[in-house]
Amino acid sequence: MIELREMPFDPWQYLAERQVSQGVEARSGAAAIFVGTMRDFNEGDSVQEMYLEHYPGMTEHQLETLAASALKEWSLDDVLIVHRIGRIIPTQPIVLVAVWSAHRAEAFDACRHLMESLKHSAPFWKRETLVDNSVRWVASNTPG
Amino acid sequence: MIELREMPFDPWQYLAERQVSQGVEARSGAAAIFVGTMRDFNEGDSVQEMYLEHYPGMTEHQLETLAASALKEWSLDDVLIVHRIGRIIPTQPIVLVAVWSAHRAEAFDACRHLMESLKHSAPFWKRETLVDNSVRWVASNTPG
Amino acid sequence: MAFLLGAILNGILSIMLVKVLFFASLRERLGVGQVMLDTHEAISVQEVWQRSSGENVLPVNVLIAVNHTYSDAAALVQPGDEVAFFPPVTGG
Amino acid sequence: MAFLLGAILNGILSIMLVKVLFFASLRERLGVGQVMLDTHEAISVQEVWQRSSGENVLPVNVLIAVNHTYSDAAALVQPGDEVAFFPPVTGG
Repeated sequence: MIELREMPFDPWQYLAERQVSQGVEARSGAAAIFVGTMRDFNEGDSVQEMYLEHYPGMTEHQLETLAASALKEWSLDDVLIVHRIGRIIPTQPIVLVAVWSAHRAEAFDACRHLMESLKHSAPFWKRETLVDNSVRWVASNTPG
Repeated sequence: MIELREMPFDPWQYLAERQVSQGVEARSGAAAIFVGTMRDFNEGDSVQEMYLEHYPGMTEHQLETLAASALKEWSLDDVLIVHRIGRIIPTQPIVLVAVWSAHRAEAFDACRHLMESLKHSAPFWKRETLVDNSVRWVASNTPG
Repeated sequence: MAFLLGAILNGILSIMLVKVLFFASLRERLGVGQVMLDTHEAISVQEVWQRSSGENVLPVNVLIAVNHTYSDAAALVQPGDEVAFFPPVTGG
Repeated sequence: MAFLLGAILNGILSIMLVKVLFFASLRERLGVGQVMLDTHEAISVQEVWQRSSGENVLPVNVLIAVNHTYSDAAALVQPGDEVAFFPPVTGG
């Protein structure tokens, strides 16, 4: 499942509620999760907020493509990708990638691969507002 | 932090509460999590419950050693290992390994390495009760 | 009736247009977010770039999507397609 | 006073004992979970195994811990140490 969210969310609360409704963790045996959170500094500067632009239509399509590709490559029970859009402030989660499988190696591999693919190919762009109110686009993601 | 638990727990609720109290996710930028859950089958047989034996004193010491070793090898902000002991029924989480870091590669590497090390070296032994009430010790863990 | 005719004409017209989108820092640099190109035949992405941005050279780090799928400068675009140009992505 | 003396004697005695523990399927096979070995000098883990299990050969897949740390059959054990023997671990 893919979700773009304009509002802040707690990934653990999100997973707890999802677990109650779907029970996929119970069936699967292994869950590998990644959560990326906004920090209050980047490239040596203090950042007070961030705006996350996306490409409506393509962003969803690309995330769906990544999830479908992971489901095809590994033996998975489910894939969940949640990504924030819009205005984000430090300490807020930006991305949640969760993968459920009967096998822990597949869960780890798929989760990591999904995060790397998302970073390289999902159409999101970060615009940072520094503490002096100046604005800049993040030029590229950090490797690995 | 290391915790052995006799009672069932919801890993996501656990992390949500921990986040409120510690806020380490907010500071770190990246969190990699693994959750292992008891399935209702193993080696082709239906399992109705499991008893998880441990070595009081050594099990805690071994988990502390693994956590300290991960904190030394990678640049991490925090490590959390929660492991069930005692009687476990299918769908209950057995193990939660969580790692927080400023770098996603380190979070992924450390989380996976911790899980593999735990599987290979933490003194726990699973005794399964099948649906016909027969009892057997799990001989060895599945690879990867 | 007039409304219906308008809707049909609109549909026919949009089929002969290529919708071009620019995102993020590229949109800010060009000062434009969307351009509708009028074309009755297939044209290359390279030509879409020239006609919509007013620049001859497509910068090497600009990414291209045709109908929400990654593509390249040599790809052919049909009337009715959507083409997007954007800088390296920085999500996650 | 008698209580105090007893406590001191107990302390001295335990110093001359090696506590041996067996876990899981190994405990069930041997039919014993704990043995206190009396020794006044250092002995090898191999000897601890022989004296506590009653078996000569330490199975190759049995794991050994001395004072909560993984060790091997050649290691020397002091009076007061705790030695554990157990099958391959299956946690996680």
